[in-house]
Amino acid sequence: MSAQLKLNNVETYIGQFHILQGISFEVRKGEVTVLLGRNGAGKTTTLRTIMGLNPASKGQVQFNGEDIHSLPTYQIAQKGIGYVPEDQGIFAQLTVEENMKVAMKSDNDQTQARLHYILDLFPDLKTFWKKPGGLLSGGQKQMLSIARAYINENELLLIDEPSKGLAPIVVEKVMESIMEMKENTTIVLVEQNFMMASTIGDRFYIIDDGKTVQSGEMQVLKDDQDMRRKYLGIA
Amino acid sequence: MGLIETTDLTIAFGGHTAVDRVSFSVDENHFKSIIGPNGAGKTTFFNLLSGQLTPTAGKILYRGEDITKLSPTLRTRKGIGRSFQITNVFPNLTVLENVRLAVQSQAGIRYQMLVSYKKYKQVEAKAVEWLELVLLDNKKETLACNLAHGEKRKLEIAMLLALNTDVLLLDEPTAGMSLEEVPAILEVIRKIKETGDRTILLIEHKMDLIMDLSDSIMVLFNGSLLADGTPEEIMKNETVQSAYLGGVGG
Amino acid sequence: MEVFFNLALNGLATGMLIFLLAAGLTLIFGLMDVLNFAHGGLFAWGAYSGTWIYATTGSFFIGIIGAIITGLILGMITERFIIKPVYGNHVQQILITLGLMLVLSELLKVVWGPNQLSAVAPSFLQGSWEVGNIIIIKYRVFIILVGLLVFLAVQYVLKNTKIGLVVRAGVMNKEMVQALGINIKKVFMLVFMIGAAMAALGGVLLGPYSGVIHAEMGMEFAILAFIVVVIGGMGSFPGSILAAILVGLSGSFMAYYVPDLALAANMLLMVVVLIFRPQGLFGMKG
Amino acid sequence: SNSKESGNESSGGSTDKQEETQAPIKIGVLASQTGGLEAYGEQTLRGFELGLEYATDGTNEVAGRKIEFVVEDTETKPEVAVQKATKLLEEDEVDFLVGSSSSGDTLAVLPLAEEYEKIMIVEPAVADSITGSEFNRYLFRTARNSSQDAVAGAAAIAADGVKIATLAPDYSFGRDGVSAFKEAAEKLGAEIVHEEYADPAATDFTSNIQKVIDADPDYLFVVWAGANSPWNQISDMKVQDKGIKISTGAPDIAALATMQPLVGMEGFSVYYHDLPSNEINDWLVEKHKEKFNGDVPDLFTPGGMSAAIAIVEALKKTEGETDTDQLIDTLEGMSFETPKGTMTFRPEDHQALQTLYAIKLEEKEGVPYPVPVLMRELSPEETAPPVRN
Amino acid sequence: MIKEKKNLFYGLIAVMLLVLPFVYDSRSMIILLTQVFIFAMFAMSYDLLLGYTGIVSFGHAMFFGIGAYTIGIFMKQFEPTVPYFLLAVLVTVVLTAILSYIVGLLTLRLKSHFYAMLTLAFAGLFLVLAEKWRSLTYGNDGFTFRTPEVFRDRFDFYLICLVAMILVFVLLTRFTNSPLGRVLQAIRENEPRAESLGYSVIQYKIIASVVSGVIAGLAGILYSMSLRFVNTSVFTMDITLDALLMTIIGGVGTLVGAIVGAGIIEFAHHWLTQLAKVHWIFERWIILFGIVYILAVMFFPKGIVGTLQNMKKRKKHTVENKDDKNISG
Ligand SMILES: Nc1ncnc2c1ncn2[C@@H]1O[C@H](COP(=O)(O)OP(=O)(O)OP(=O)(O)O)[C@@H](O)[C@H]1O
Ligand SMILES: Nc1ncnc2c1ncn2[C@@H]1O[C@H](COP(=O)(O)OP(=O)(O)OP(=O)(O)O)[C@@H](O)[C@H]1O
Ligand SMILES: [Mg+2]
Ligand SMILES: [Mg+2]
Repeated sequence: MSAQLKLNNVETYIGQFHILQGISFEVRKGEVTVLLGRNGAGKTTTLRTIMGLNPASKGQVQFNGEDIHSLPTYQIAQKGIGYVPEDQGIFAQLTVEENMKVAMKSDNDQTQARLHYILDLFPDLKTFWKKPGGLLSGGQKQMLSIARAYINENELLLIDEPSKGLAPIVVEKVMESIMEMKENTTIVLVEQNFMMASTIGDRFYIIDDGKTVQSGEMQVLKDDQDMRRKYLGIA
Repeated sequence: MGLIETTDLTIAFGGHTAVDRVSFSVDENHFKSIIGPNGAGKTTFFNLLSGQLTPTAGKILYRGEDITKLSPTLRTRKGIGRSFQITNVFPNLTVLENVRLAVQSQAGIRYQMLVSYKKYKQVEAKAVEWLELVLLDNKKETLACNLAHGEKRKLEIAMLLALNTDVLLLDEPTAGMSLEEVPAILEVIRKIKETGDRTILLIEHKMDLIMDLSDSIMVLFNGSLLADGTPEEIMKNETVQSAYLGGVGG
Repeated sequence: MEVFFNLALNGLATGMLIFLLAAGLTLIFGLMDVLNFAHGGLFAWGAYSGTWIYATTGSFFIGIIGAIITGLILGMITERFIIKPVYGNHVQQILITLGLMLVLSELLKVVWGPNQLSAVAPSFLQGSWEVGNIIIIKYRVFIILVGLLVFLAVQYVLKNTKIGLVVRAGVMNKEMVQALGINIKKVFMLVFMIGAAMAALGGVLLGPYSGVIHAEMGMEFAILAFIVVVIGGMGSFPGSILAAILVGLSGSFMAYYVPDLALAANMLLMVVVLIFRPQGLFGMKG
Repeated sequence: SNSKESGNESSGGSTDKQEETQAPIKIGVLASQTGGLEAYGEQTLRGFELGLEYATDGTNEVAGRKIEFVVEDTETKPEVAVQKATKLLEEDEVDFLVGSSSSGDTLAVLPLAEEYEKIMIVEPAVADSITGSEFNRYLFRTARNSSQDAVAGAAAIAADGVKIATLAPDYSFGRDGVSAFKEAAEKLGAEIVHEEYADPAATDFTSNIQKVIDADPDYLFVVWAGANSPWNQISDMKVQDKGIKISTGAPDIAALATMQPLVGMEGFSVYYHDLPSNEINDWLVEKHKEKFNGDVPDLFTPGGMSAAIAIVEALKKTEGETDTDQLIDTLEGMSFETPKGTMTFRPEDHQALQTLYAIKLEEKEGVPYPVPVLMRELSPEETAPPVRN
Repeated sequence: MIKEKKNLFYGLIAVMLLVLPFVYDSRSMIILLTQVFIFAMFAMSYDLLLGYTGIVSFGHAMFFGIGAYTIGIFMKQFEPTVPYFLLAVLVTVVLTAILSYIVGLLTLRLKSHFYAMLTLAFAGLFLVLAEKWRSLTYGNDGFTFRTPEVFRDRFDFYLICLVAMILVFVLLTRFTNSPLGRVLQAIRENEPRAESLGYSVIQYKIIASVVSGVIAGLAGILYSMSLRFVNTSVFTMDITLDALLMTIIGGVGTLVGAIVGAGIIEFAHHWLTQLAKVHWIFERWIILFGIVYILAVMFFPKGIVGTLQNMKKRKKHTVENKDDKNISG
């Protein structure tokens, strides 16, 4: 399988701060790749760099073999990349419905089918369909954010800590949905919930101090207690 | 009599009753966790306790006194402090300044207007101490808005701890915090409780973490109180198992 | 009774005129959250260019089109060079758009001289009908119709397209909208251009209403437009048309029944509305 | 170094006559060169320059002394006016001040004239209070004041038994104008049946006009200034069709263009280049056209010219002496010829009594605006306002 | 150490300004500087609201105007003597304090834009009042008045204004750096959070509002005393906008910025009008003035002082970062 997304020695500055100092990884089509690392390691910044929100100043970001690191964000998104940001990015004054509408690229049967699927996955969204997004509970916002990324047919999804604030049973549902989607959609996942990460992840990369320091099949990490302790602080 | 008691506490937004006739009581120096599905009304319940919202019906007693109508400000001063689920800091102030403001309030320095704030050395020292405790002292001079998500969560906790209130309401303090730091932070919270006669209410979705921390767990469901008991009792509850934990939590 | 009708009709017309001025601002301030103090400048440019084109071509219609095109062009330039760097920062918006306002109204004098210019309605809109003692001024009926037309058109576009949503979403979280594959910069520019064109349309229509246009007209009316947008509940078109009509009617009736307070009519109206409905007439709470 | 010293002494105002007569006389002119009153400022300045040329026969000299003038822009802001006036008095050390376009600016500058004991020729500010409650002995006004306008307005229409309603903007200018008009009109036997004041910033004057119609007067006398004019609406409301005749002061040419609906109206004028017939005016019109590519002088051009003439005439009388007290003595009661005929500074309040014109607005071939046509001249005596200082 | 350097610098400038009239005898410069000082005070009072508390007001002119009219009316209707002057100051303080208290209370109810527009309305009502209460105010033409002997000399008045400005600056610097001042900044950043830290936000806003209103009133007094004239223009939007622009150009939330801004606007204005006489091209100098605003935002997005401070911080930061690296590496 070829690499669908490839980061090659990416460096990113935010203002004068040198945040990413050499990130390299490959994401294979149809796999779930998990980015791990401590708080402040640069995981979120990596996703934002891919999306062009914090453009890379050095290195390459390639999507389907094409350089995308100098494109504006909306063009990157149009290439079929969906994004669930860490802070959910809900449009607070828009209703749940309007939040979804802004995201929808088309309104055909396929989209409607996806919408059905999503509303079955997160019934809460249906209940509060006409409610301003800002008034949702923390977990409901997280659901809405995921839903917005699911509504379009994307080749690649970047998901930043989806399990954050979700009840265990919902986490389970999200995991299931990701597994279901894997066939058509490649996924890059940032996750602190190791249970979740290790269950659905195919490979992992560990980021530390703005650099990718370890990588491999998920099974490797599951087996290697030392590595877990060293980079993730867990046994 | 409990330290905080509510009777039939209710709040409705339009047609939606987010907290529905909840009566509960928590004793001094008790550690109670609150769980429940998303949208069950946990955060709203905290908002009622801390005064961000006023209930449509019901009463809140704190140390026997009716505080239902008090402002958040006064409740904090009386000793009910809280942290927020959605990080809620002063974005363009430094991390240190964020915590310093909390210490300053705790020290009762409110209306001094002609002395430099730097004269209050002990306030700043105390703030640094708190930052060290939550492992954030290396980011003292960073503006709060430039923190990574997990770091903001720590700042949020530091600000609450710095208030040094008798009651701590913690709303998912560890959401998004890195694996290695969650236990450390919870340990800090536990220590605080033990050394300082604190009463703690904690909202969490990470069952494994709260099982051994909590003296009791209460479950909210669709706004109402479903169960309240020891961790073991709660784990045995069927509804909790099927509607909240699913297959994972156990 | 006739007096009542006369006052009501003219108040309504004035209200519609004010709505035309405020419509562009509702779009720019209400949806895009840009405090555009140069709105009055765009408005004055519409008035001058439209009146001038009308005078040279002899066609009122071409004059109006000309004003709209002027508005679109100025809107594009303004958005591109002045507004774009300051999205999301009110304080900077105030400073930079006030600078632009000075430039725009002073440039008017360079092009058309410092004197006021007279502006007349085309002959088919001049004069008035008299029904009993009720006087119906043709041009005002025209204004009411145009006002309604603009209102309906904007409502239709906002209701039936995503553009309103996208703009509002873009203001709340620009990054996220882009991450959803929308070129928000283009959308903002488009909306700003339309807002500017609406200002220009208001300007060119104001001319024959009062008979005169002058370089200082911008600031005077911009404040009125701000009042309307705010008491309407920011960003709400039904709100601003209602607020505009209220301003028109209250001005008209107060000048007749309580002339001593006429000077304060707008301010009093604003105070009353904001005290009883702090979020504006159609504003959402919180 | 010797000569330099003596130069210094002479400017201190002492002995060396030879030196002193050669030092130029300086005049500071304050006018609005930017902002809303820019057009008025321009008129004054053109008039002033031509006035100097005329009065000195093109030599720009009087009694052997050169005349220099410095123009400053008040921007129609009192604080700027004060700054600029101080600069003129302090740095340019002017002997006279002239100005300014707005009454507010002028009022703000008056105390400086007193403080520095310099003559100020007020032109074209119109507020009564300048020569009334705020009067000081250093100011002389070549401009007409509100009361003169009012008296002229009254003279044009008021008579025994005539019922008049007034419409004016609701601020000092309008209020002053109407109260002066009322006094004058009632003296002539007319009755003021209604006073209407409108928000000057309003777009809609329907209510005000409606009230005037309700009062059913013979005449509607309008005191107006500023761009937001009510003429269109007066005509749309068919006021004239209801048998109410309109009267007002004819404004400058730009504003006349907006008065198309009022053709046929009888009122008064301060100046229109056709109205006076005298040599100075002929000279002014001709020179003005020559100098400003065909433009004719406008409302306040002769005022600017008169101010210059007044100064030069006074200096001729003092033989170039700029001693303030001597100048005051000279100016008080002085009569001088202007484009508007003979003006006289009344000794009591230093207001120049002057000719105004009863006119009728008529269409004229080849002129794109209604033209004020002379009905009769209102003599300086006839339009003399009450003394109020 | 850095702070000492800064204080030394400010002190030096203050001394220079104090001796200036004794060495450089140009009255129009003195008058210009007097204006700068007065507007600097006014702008600083505005900065306290905008920069430190995060309140946008479009009606700050009303406090300025109250001061300006109070002194005018006292000097005109009574006697231009020092006791009456003091009485006028007292009345101004009381009036502006009461009014700003009420306005401060309203911030409780109204959110940003709505609050700004309401203050605009209030100022507008005062403008109408000044227009209509003609027996006292003489309508929009305004009136001249005399001031007590001690204020008549322009050099003395210059010094009085300078000292007043320095006092206000020192006072407000203290004020904003006090624990209370820090809370104001917290309120600017996140009002509900400040509340839940145990600060009663509304009281702080009222305090800021009152301090700011009173200072604006005092600036108004000096303003109309410098002109010995007052008219309705003191209540207009233009006055508020002046304060706003000065604050923004100098740098919001810095206090010195307000002074720098006042200086820049007044001097730019002065020079540009002078320029108008040099060549007819510059007759439309207002265009240049407008361009100054635009360029200010482009090149000094945080205001002049703000941007300079940022640059300094950045330097410091990069140095620190390097140190960091060295230690870890
Ligand atoms: N706007 C910014 N300005 C300056 N520094 C920033 C900014 N945003 C992030 N940083 C810094 O960049 C580093 C990486 O941040 P990032 O958000 O990518 O971390 P993360 O790995 O996602 O952490 P977390 O697990 O807490 O979400 C952090 O040290 C953070 O302080
Ligand atoms: N201000 C409000 N207006 C309307 N509805 C609200 C408001 N605040 C909360 N709600 C609704 O009340 C319900 C309870 O919300 P709450 O935030 O208390 O949930 P929660 O238990 O904290 O959930 P989570 O675990 O997802 O954080 C939700 O459905 C939410 O949409
Ligand atoms: Mg992150
Ligand atoms: Mg919650």
